[in-house]
Amino acid sequence: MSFLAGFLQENGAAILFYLFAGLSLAGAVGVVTWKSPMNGALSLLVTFLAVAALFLLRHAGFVGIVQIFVYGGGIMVLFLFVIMLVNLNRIEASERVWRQTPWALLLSLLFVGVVGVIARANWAGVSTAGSAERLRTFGGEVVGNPQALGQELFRHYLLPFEIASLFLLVAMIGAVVLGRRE
Amino acid sequence: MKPSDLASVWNVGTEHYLALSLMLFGIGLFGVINRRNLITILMSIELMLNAVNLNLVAFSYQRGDLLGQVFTMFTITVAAGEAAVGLGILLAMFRLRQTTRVDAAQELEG
Amino acid sequence: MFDGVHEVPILSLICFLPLAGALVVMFALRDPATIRRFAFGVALIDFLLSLPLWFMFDPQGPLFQFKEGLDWIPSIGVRYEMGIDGIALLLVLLTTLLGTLAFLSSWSAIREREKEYYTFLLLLQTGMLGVFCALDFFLFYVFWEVMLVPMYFLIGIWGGPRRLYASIKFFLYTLVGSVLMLLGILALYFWNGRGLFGWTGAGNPLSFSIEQFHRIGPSIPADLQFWIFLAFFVGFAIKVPMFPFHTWLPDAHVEAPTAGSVILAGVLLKMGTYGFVRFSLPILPEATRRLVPWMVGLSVVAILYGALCAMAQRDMKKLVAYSSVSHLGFVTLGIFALNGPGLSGGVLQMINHGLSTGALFLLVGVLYERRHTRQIADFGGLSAVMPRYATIFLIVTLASIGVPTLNGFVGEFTILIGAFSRSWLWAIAATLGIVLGAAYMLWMFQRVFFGPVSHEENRKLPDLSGRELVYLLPIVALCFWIGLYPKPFFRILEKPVAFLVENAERAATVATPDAALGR
Amino acid sequence: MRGLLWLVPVLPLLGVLANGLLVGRRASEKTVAWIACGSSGAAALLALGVIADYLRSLSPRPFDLHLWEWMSPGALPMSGAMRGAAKLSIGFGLLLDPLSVVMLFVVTFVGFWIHLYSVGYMAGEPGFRRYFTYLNLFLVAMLVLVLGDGYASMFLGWEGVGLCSYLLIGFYFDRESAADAGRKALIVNRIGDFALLAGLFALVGRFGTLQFSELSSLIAASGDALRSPYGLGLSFAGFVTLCLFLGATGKSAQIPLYVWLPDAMAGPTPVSALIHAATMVTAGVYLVVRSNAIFQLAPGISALVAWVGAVTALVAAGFALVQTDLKKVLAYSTISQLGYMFLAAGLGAYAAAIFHLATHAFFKALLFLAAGAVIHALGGEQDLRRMGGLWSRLPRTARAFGIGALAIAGIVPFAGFWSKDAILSAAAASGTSGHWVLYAAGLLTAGLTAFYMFRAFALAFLGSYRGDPKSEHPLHEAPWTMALPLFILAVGAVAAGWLGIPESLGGENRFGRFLEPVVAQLSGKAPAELGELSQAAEIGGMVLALGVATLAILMALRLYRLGSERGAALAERFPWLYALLVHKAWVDEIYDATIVRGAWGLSRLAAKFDAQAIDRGLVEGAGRLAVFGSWVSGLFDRHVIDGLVNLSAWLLDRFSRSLRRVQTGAVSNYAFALALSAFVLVCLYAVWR
Amino acid sequence: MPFPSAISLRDVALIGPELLLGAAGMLLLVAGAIGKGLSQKDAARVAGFSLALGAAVLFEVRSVVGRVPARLFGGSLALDGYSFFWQLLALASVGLVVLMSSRGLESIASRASEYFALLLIATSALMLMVAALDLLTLWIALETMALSSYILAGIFTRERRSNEAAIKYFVLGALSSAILLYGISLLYGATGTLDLEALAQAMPAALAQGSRIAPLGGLLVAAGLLFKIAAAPFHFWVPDVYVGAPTPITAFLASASKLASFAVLGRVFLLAFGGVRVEWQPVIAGIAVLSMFWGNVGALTQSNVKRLLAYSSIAHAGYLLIGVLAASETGLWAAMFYAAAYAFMTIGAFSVVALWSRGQYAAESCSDYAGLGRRSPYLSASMLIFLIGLTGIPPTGGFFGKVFLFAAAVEAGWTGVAVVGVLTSALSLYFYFRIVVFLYFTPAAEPAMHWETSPPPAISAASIGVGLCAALTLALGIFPGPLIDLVKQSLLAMR
Repeated sequence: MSFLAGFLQENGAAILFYLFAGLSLAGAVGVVTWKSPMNGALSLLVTFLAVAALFLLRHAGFVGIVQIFVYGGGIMVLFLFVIMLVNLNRIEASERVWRQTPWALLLSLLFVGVVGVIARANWAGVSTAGSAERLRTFGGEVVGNPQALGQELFRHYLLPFEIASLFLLVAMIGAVVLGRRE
Repeated sequence: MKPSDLASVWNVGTEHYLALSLMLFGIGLFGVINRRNLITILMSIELMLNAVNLNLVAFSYQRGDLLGQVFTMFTITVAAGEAAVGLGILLAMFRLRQTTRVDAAQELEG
Repeated sequence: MFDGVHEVPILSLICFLPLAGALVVMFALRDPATIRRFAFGVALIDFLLSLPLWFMFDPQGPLFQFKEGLDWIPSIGVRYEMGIDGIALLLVLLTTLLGTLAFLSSWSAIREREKEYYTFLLLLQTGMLGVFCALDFFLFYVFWEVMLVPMYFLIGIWGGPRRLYASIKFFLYTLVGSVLMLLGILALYFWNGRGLFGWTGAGNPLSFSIEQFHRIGPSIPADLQFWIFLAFFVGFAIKVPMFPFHTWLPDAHVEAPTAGSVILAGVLLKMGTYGFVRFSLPILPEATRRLVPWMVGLSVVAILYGALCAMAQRDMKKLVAYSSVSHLGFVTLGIFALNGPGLSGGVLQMINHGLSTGALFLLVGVLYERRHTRQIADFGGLSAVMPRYATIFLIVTLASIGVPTLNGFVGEFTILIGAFSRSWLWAIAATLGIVLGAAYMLWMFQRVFFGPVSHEENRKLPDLSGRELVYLLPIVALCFWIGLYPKPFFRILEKPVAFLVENAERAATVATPDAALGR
Repeated sequence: MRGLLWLVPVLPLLGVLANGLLVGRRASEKTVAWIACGSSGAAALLALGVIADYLRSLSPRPFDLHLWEWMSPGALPMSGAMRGAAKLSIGFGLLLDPLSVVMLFVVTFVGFWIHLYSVGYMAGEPGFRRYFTYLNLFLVAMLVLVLGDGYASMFLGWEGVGLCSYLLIGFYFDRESAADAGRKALIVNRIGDFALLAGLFALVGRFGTLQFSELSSLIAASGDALRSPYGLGLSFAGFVTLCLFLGATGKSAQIPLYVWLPDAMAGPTPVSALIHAATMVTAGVYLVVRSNAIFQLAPGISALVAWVGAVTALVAAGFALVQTDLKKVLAYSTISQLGYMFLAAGLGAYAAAIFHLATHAFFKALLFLAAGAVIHALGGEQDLRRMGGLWSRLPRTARAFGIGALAIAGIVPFAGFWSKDAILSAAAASGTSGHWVLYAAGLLTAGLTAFYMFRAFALAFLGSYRGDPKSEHPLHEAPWTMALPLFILAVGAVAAGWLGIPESLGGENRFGRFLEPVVAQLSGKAPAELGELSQAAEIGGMVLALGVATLAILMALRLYRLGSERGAALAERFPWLYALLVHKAWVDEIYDATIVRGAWGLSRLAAKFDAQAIDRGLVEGAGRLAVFGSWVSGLFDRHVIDGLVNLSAWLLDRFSRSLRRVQTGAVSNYAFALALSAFVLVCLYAVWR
Repeated sequence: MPFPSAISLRDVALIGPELLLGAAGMLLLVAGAIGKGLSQKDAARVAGFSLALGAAVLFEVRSVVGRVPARLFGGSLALDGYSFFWQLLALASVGLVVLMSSRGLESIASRASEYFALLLIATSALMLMVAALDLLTLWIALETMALSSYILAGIFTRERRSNEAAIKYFVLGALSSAILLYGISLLYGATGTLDLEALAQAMPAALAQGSRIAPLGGLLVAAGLLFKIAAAPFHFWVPDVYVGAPTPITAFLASASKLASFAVLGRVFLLAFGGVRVEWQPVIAGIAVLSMFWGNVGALTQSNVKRLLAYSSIAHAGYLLIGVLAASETGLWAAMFYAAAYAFMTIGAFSVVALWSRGQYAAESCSDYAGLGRRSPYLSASMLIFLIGLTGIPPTGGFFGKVFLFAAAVEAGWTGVAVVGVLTSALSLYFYFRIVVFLYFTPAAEPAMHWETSPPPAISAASIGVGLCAALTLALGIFPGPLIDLVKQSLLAMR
């Protein structure tokens, strides 16, 4: 009992990681395997949320929240909306296996394998003792992650931020121009 | 299992996140190059972006600087924008072809 | 001594007058007749402009004369440098002369799209003159390539049935050659400067000046020289054309309109040999010395091979084309004999070939204009029908097979003297080419002019018209002049040739070519 | 006066220009004739003047009239004798020395009379003007040849005469046979020239000059240095002389290059007389004699010359025995006589060679002109079997021919006797090994000559007319323009020999001594020269030769007086010999076969190219080979060289198409390719690191 | 709240051109939204005007900044000669694109304002991109440009081909940018920085420590950028998209977008990875050779002109890469020169295509050009000039560009690559001049009705553009001096 408590005490983070990692992978697999896009969208949602949780585990609170809002909120809704719009039953469920599938599978596996092998050579031994403090301090005093992030963003990355606004503008125009039915 | 392995299993480090993100990336990649339904392809791309986000966040934690997280914000933004435009294109395609299967659009070749 | 004259950039004038004419034709003129007259006028004026060069050129003077210089692209040391030595002088005169005659010959032959035709012809003129006048290697290369385009169009638009094939073949062959040559030029350029990858350079200020290259040439390390020579060789050998690269020539010649063939044979081919004389020999003496056996061998092969091919032809133009291969084999043979007689004979033979072969193409053109066929079999007994034509044809034939008193002999004789003192074996092999030459030329002559008039439609053929005589007689006259009193030409060539020879001597001799030739 | 030497060739040249360019198409034959004969006559007179002037001057030294510098192609690195580079300068000029004096006289004199003769002979021919233009041109070239002061100038003339003979043989160009004969002549000559050129190059390469005067001194100076081995396993002298001699055989129709001369008879008869009997064909002899200095350094080659000459003389005489075409008889006789001259030259009896050259010029020209008169009279008939009995009908012509025949047969006191005797005695006295064989050959030839000549005479003039009677009526004696030259030349044929009456008969061999300065022996062992035999032996030789000749004449007359029946009977007696002779020992065929065996099956392919190649004889054989070779090389061009290019083009095309196939248009494929590329990039790097 | 100190107003002022273009874009949007919108002509006018103004401001900025390179926004942006050159080039080529957009957009006249707005915004993004000094800025700008070009490619929503182009471009673009992004993340992980100059220090260090992630990230970044500049084997989108997209947009992709991406590539490789060039030079060499070969050989058998030009664009990516490969000053300025020349030639060629295709008649097959040499001599002449230039024959800018590039290769010892380059460019003659053959050598087969129905307009904005391009191509071929000096100076400033 106490052992279990102790175990959870020690390895809670790990357990949570594996849990959400599993969830995210499951969702991802679902995305690429479900016949119907609707199910795909839902399993994508699972992945999004699991990833958000993983962010929290890495002390990226604010980003996690944003992930939930933007992905879980915005993008997902967008997908569902479009799926509705194009009138689900009209989307013939595309068969998942075809000429290219084995090759695609092979390639993806190889990619993961090779990159993994190359990377592993370095990552093994990389210090895992990250410091959470620096992620929520700014200018010496601890201000919490969101403010620190904000400061960083507006001090050093103002320009990208502005460009991002331009980007969103473009996206809007694009949606309008392409989506508008004349 | 040797204790060291046990340790490496239980104390979760950057490498675990990277491995995870790599897998996500791979799955997304597979989705993109295997599925032919534009919607699914879009979703798979989102997967890949998420994988990147995981990378960035993990690194930012390890390095203890916020750049990674900042970058993640942008990635999310871009993901949203791309999704919007992608879906717009999809709508246009659907209007023209009454389908969202990319292999329906195969007139240009050679 | 001619300072007063040197104020006038006469070379630029000569070189760009046709360009100006081309622009006028392109934009200002409409009526074909006027275009024809105007274009011819331009060419004639150009020729007259170039005549003074002959008189003002001072054989005892500096190597390059009438020099002009302007900065063109200072940042990379490219300059607009013009100037001619004796060799270039002769070629410039040949170009302007043949150009003028070519215009005359097109007078009635070209009756469609004259505007474009004369534009391109004039552009071509500019390009060729530029090649011979340029004293900056880069400038040279620019002209060298510019000239391809109009030629391509001349063949492609006004050519014969297979013109598309011939034109693109011509263009591709020469382009491949010249781009490889370009790499050689660049290597030279960098070696003159900071140096390039493997080699540390001479450290001079960046420049493409040919004279500068002449100065540094002998000090280039042998292996680099070898590579550069190879690059140049491809470019020039395709242009000449030397033996394995010659297959574009017959096609181009057969398909090209008369004027095209005249200029092609008369001038374009000379650019290759000119390139050898101007660049390969003086700039890469060491590589030249080492490769002499190969060059001489290829030349002799070209001589015999071209002659044999010529004998097989049924089409007059094709026959003449192959004879060009043979004749240019003599030229290269003389050049790579690397001694006085060989070189000066070789250069002189360039002129001779330009004149006699040009004339032959003009003559064939005359016949083609009347009968629209060039098949030897379609003629026979013409000397009864067109005696004047026959006479001139005979004279030109004799000139090209090297009968004394005519120009061909002087060239071949001196070339062979030079070659003989290199290696009597090769020289004798080459001399065999003369015999073959007599065989195929006279054979053609006999089949066309002797015997009974074989085809009825030939009975009515009109003899040469006044205009045709006007553009044929000057060539005949020149043939006799060079044949009987070539001394002025030799005098003009003396200095450049001496320069080349001693340059070749200066190069550290590793293996004497004679030994290499199994003498 | 001798300063005007340059004018001698220029005068006929003016004639050429006048006839060729100035006077129009419709100039009357009279004008043309006047211009042509006028110019050549003036040249002849001027030549006489010059010669007289030259002879009058005491101790006539060679007179070199340098006209202009012809070729000055820079400096040439010298090999052998003179080290360093010599500034090469090949001049053009005229030379007057005993040798060229003789030639000059012969050429202008004979040339003029033949011009005159042609006026009558060619009257009414369509190409009258063209004919005389060419004839004058020939005169110019021949004069340059004999007067040239160096090998270069000489070569100019050399090629010129070849060209003119080409044009004149092919004068009736609308007859294929004539055109072919012309080309055959020119190309055989070209083969000779090709050797000659090689010789000249060797000389230039060694001495840096081609002027006779300088060369002879240089040669004398270098002496034995020239015996050092050079090429082809020969000494330098040997190499050069061999080349020169080959050139000579081409021009002078000696074995192996004689085959063109009989065909050359296709030209008008006066042409045969002038070019192919009197002047051009002797150029070879002139060349050898002119180069005697270096020939004397190459005894081997000299012997070769002698032997070739002897054999040619004998064989050709043999062929002449059985010819039925009058001109062919004369043609072979010419070849044979030229052989005589080479025999002499080879033995070192240069003076004798030239002597015979001169006399031969007279009587052979005479014979040809007479024959021409006959043919003219018979309206173009040349076949001896259809003649006969013309003695009464054409008395003047017949007598002229007779004189000529006696002269060539070597009967005292006609010209032929003296020159032939000079040669024979030279042979007898020569130190060359086997000179007795040469002597015997000469003697036999003399006999044969007398025989075939009188065979022809008998068949043509004795007996009864065998031609078709219809053509009998228009039989007419030649006009004076033709008769006068006959007469003049007849006089020459009688008297020309008297210049060279040997000392043994109390004459003082003027001719020989006149030529001394040119043919003087170099220091060192001299080959036997005239006048070394004892007087008795010499006279004995004369008598012997005379006897043989007379005997032959009598036999010929006896056999053929009444026609050719007895001759035929004789032929039946020795069928093999007859066949051998009639078919000219199948030499043409042998040449053909040898050339063609090189590629017998191929020649049929080659024949496809041109019917011209289906033809007999050396040139056509070579032509056939060449045509075949050219055909092959054409194939090579199309299939190998272009082939490579086309192959690469084809490959590129394939390539391009496959690249297009990769571009499927399916976005999934593209995505796959993209990912794959990235992956490969990564892998390559991973491997490469 | 106090304005963040790291940013000064000066910085904002110094990105005036970009701001101005962005503002103009929004203005267009607004103007297009209110009332019945802008006419195509007016929109075009606004766009052209703002571009001109942008250019003016750019020069002004240049003169203010002077020679010393300025770092803006805490070093995320650099105003140096390099960026100045590319920004200028971008403005010029987009200007030409606007000129040529005066034709062929009839079917979307109602969206003209959006069209031009996107073009402008893309331009400003593109100008920021070439100036960016850290990967974040660089990437976001790149994405902005990419996104707008996806939209523009598919703006003919009624046309299947246009839509297909959009799909392909989008899917592949997104995939490639994901790969790029992954690479960036790896770089970040390995070096802890995204600032190019910092990377220049960090990369050699990382490699020295035997890091494998850093080069891995670098390679993935390279893959992403190579995709954008259409280098083989990342080029598969190119032919289809070029053919499908509206011709002006094709021109935009082939010139501005491609070249800006190349500029970025150059900066990243020579600045950030400059210290480890031996690592990537072989890779780039291989890519360059492959592109030259694939592009030219692939074009050999093409008969559709746009597709042919697309393949030629692939080949030219290869030629440009030689400049990066040489990793020398010569190489870089040669590449810049060639980029300029190439922009004018290719835009000109596409404009001619646009001008010749009218209404339903898309003059895209070579055979449609039969006999045009007589009927519209001036356009044909210009086309001839462009083709000569693309082949690399004097007197055109293309010639000089190629010469300098090969020179750089020879100098740097990549002679093999140079040989492939010259041979393939000689080969390219074959297909470029197939067009010439149709223009001049073959008579018009049928009395091409489209000419009778709608005679070519005497003079139009597009034709003016063509004239400009032709003039520039020739000018660069005859007096390349000034431009060379410009690029050389800009390099001096970069160092």
